[in-house]
Amino acid sequence: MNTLEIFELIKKNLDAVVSFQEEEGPTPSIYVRSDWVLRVLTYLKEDEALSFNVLMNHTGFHETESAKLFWHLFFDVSHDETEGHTHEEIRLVWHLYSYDQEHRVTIESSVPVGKCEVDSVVSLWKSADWLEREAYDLLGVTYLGHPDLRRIMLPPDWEGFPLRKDYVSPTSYHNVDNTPSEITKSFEPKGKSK
Amino acid sequence: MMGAYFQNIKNGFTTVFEGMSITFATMFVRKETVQYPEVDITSNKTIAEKYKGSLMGMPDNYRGVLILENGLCTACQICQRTCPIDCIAIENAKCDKTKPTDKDGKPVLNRFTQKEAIKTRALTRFDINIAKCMFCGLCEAACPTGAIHHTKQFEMNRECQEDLVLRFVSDGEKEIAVKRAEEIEAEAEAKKAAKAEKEKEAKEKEEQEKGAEE
Amino acid sequence: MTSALKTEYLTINMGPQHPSTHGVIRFILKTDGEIIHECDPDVGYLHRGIEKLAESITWQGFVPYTDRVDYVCAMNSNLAYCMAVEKLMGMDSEIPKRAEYIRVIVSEMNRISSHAVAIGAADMDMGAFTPFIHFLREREHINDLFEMICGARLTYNYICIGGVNADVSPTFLSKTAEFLDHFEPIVEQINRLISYNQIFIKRFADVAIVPPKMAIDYNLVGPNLRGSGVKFDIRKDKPYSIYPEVDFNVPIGTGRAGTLGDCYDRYMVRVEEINESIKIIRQCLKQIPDGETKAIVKSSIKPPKGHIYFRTETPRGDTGYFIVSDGKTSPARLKIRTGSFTGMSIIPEIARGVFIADLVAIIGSLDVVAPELDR
Amino acid sequence: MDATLISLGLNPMPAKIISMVIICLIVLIAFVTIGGVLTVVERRISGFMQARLGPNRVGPQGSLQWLADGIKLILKEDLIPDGADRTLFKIAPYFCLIGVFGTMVVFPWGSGVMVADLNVGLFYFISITALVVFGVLMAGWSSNNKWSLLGGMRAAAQIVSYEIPVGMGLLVPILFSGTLSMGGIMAVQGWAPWEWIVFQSPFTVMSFCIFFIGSLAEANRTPFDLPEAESELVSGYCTEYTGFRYAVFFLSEWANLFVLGGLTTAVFLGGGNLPDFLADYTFLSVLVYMAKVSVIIFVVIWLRWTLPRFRIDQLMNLSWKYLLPGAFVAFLGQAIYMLITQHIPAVQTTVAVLMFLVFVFILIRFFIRVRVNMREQQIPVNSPASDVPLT
Repeated sequence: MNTLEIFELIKKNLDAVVSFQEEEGPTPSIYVRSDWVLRVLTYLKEDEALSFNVLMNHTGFHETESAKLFWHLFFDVSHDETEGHTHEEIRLVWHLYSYDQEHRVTIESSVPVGKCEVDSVVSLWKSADWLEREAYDLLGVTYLGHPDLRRIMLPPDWEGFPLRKDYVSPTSYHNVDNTPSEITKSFEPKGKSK
Repeated sequence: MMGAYFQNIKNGFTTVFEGMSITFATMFVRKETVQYPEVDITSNKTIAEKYKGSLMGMPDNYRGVLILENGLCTACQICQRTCPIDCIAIENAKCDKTKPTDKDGKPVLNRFTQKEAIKTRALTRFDINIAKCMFCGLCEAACPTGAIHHTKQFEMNRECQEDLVLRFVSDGEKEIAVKRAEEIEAEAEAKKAAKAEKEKEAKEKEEQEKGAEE
Repeated sequence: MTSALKTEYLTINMGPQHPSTHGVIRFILKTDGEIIHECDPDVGYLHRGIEKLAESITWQGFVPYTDRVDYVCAMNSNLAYCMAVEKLMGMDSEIPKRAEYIRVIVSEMNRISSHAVAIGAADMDMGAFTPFIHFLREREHINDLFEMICGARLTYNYICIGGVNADVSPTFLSKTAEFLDHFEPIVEQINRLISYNQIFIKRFADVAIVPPKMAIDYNLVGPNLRGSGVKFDIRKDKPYSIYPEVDFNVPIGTGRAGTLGDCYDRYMVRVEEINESIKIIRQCLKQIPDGETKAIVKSSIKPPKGHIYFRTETPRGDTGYFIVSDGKTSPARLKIRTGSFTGMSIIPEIARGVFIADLVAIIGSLDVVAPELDR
Repeated sequence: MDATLISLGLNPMPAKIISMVIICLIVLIAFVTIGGVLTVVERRISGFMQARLGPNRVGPQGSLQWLADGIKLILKEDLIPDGADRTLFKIAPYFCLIGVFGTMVVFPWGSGVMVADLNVGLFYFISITALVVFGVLMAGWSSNNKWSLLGGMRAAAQIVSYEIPVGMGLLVPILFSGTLSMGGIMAVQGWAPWEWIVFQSPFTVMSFCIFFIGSLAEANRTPFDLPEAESELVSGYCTEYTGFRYAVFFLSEWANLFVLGGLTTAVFLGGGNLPDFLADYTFLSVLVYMAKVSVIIFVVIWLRWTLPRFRIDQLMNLSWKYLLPGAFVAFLGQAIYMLITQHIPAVQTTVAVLMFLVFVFILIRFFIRVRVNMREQQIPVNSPASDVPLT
């Protein structure tokens, strides 16, 4: 089953706020409003014809200038009004696969930077546990209903979320100096900022 | 139940027997250890003949310490931009337009365009920080004239980090290059001034002519 | 009677500097004597922020970093990233045929050396040191061959976007063929030395059983998944590169010495995969065509906007590269979902009620590699 | 020796004491040297079995490596962890040392070459080696380290369990010889292999196997090295030890290996017995004895570098479900066998020769396998021949 058929199924059976996105990149994806994520994913897992029994990957990325065409899902605006506007958000991606039906689908959603909250899907797939912990650790997304939401890669007292675009790496951590040496500084290319 | 009990004992003895025969056999086959600093691994003939064949020593494309052949470099800075970890630093200044030549005096071709390479800028600084280099070979692949390339040298421990910065342009060369650049600048300046003078003169002449006409 | 006695669990810290945690992984164990009651893996000691680094490096400049993601099988990491980028750019059909064959040969060779290390390390955790050294001896020959084609022994940077960095010589091919003839009996010999050993079988059989359903739920991948009896191999089921053109089997766990999905099954799947890889390489050596080894790629590529999740079969299971491009010279986001990561996440579940010595066996049989886990 | 001293003009009592001290010193130094040399031997053999060289720098072929190691260990800082039980921590290594070195009282160095041939020699041997377990347990407990504690507990459980099969295994030679004295047991055996106790009947072979496996476990050798299991418990009971104390543990471990070999040789393999016409040459007897001990030590080291390790419950299974019933069967079987054949020496000799022939047959089988495995490893790889391209 390809993504479009799955999209039609969701739309027919669930009446969810979803949108289909095909324009960008080689893999089409289904766009779901963040408060519908758990319901849509539950449907995808439990429907017999779909039976997505694996969560291959889940992650997110920080979009500083997202000119999304789906604003009408969030706000009560028409499609044309959003043109030209940009929006800062954390985009979340779920990659699902089914060993029984041998098909895959990409589910996308996004949350605003100020209020990064989405439902946890640990109850559906155990593999979501660590993947969500990693997204929480590096991107600062809070998963509601996650049993054990702690930092996984970084130490518990780390400040900030490194994979956000506005993250500035600290100059010291527990009195360990992190400033580059004179030699390193002299090698930094001019006019190239990191 | 009882069968499994005796099967376990039997399997235990037979598999240990087989395993012991293998370890015992290994005692009498060739030892793989090469006692490195004493055995010259790059040229030892006995190793080659015994078991390495053409794999003996360093292969031709071995990625050791980087080296720059100043004569070939056109100061194009492609290697600096390619390097993922910024371990190459290049500064340059204007120079006379020349064509770099290799050892035999033949002009060097640009590897990508197959045209003769042209040098318009001279190096005033070419440093490689070997302490940071990860020997990925991207700079070597990107260099159009083959000036920067890896050597087979791999022993590179030094006393301090400063010694690991390889400088390929000496202060003397830098001074000459800077001086020459200033000269060129001055010449260009002079040319420009002369040209301006000429134009001015021409203008004045014109005006004078104009005035005379009036 | 026993309920009246108040007992307290012993909290033990295993790692980060522990001989058998394969790098730096830490476990906080709550044990009842030697029996583990609760196990909490603490990872991240090797977190180098490679995903963050990718956001400031050019697309081609990131290839050497994939070597460092998993240095036990750097060729496979190279391949996974390069194929993902090629797919994103839509140039996956332009790769020359010879380059595809070389890619498969080197990545299967690397699979052999990676499995050799995995098996050897599992043996060493069980207290048998000799098989590990024997496998390392064989791995050196593979490293020699790789050094011959790309000039490096561990971090190859050989596969690049658009093909491979250098052509292979006919000598390399003949030497590879000779190596396979040498290696095939050695694998069987080391099996006789350790894998069929009664003590070893007793240590691995019936330990940490992962039923197929649980394996899928935790998204175990690669040999760990196949050890649980799920016949899924991306090379076979979602084939890429030239894998459809070669003939090989997918070994799965069958409960050889105990229950389906125990440590011994996972271990033996790896051993059998070595033999399958030998088979694949032999076919490739026969079929390899002449021709170009690299498609024409600009020196500074800018893939179109969009994102991709691309999976390849590496020795530690399917490695997925999730890449987001915003049309600039470096990726906007790059996430690597590795086999060790999911393998590690199942440990708290299966390490309940086993001995401390069994936890070592579990880590060995899941083939967890710390750099790949933490990235 | 005291006779020589008396002739030099000393009184009998001081002369006896002085000669005792001298003998003790000689044996002590011999033990320390043997323990040290065995560490090098083990490392060299393990190197060869893994197709590498092992230590070969200090002295000819690395033979003085143990001296270098010893000096290094003595020069190291002596650390006692915070919160450790200092007294127990300090004396623990010496319990191990005493347990092993105490055996030298009855240790036979050849036919009739012993410090003291006690009439309860074997009994003394078993009881004095039991002191080792106290040392290990103390070290594990006093280190204030959980890994050490686990190692100590494992060691205690293991050594206590394996005392029983070892003791039961030794009953068979005692039954055969009718004495507990080491000299006595050696004296009933002859020089030829079929006169050794091990080949007397199927039951003696069985008891030999049980005794050998059991004493491997008592000496904490792989596959029974659970107390220090370096891949599980880091280093077990000696995790926290450094410097000289660690050296003492090491020394007693390797000296224990020698003791194991010596006891096995004396009790089962005919000791240093020589044919009658050579019986006067004590030196030859010592040589023969040492050669046999070396073979046993080689086998123990060889096993260590071949086998993986047991798990604690499997270890207990092996002891209580396999070795102990086996030892009972061997003991009863040997008793019945001796009762039936006691008046027919011809049958006894035939059975003994038969057992020896079976052993020779197994050896031949073994060397055939060794040859096959050697051939497999010698298939060329990366050879100059393969520089020629494939056609």
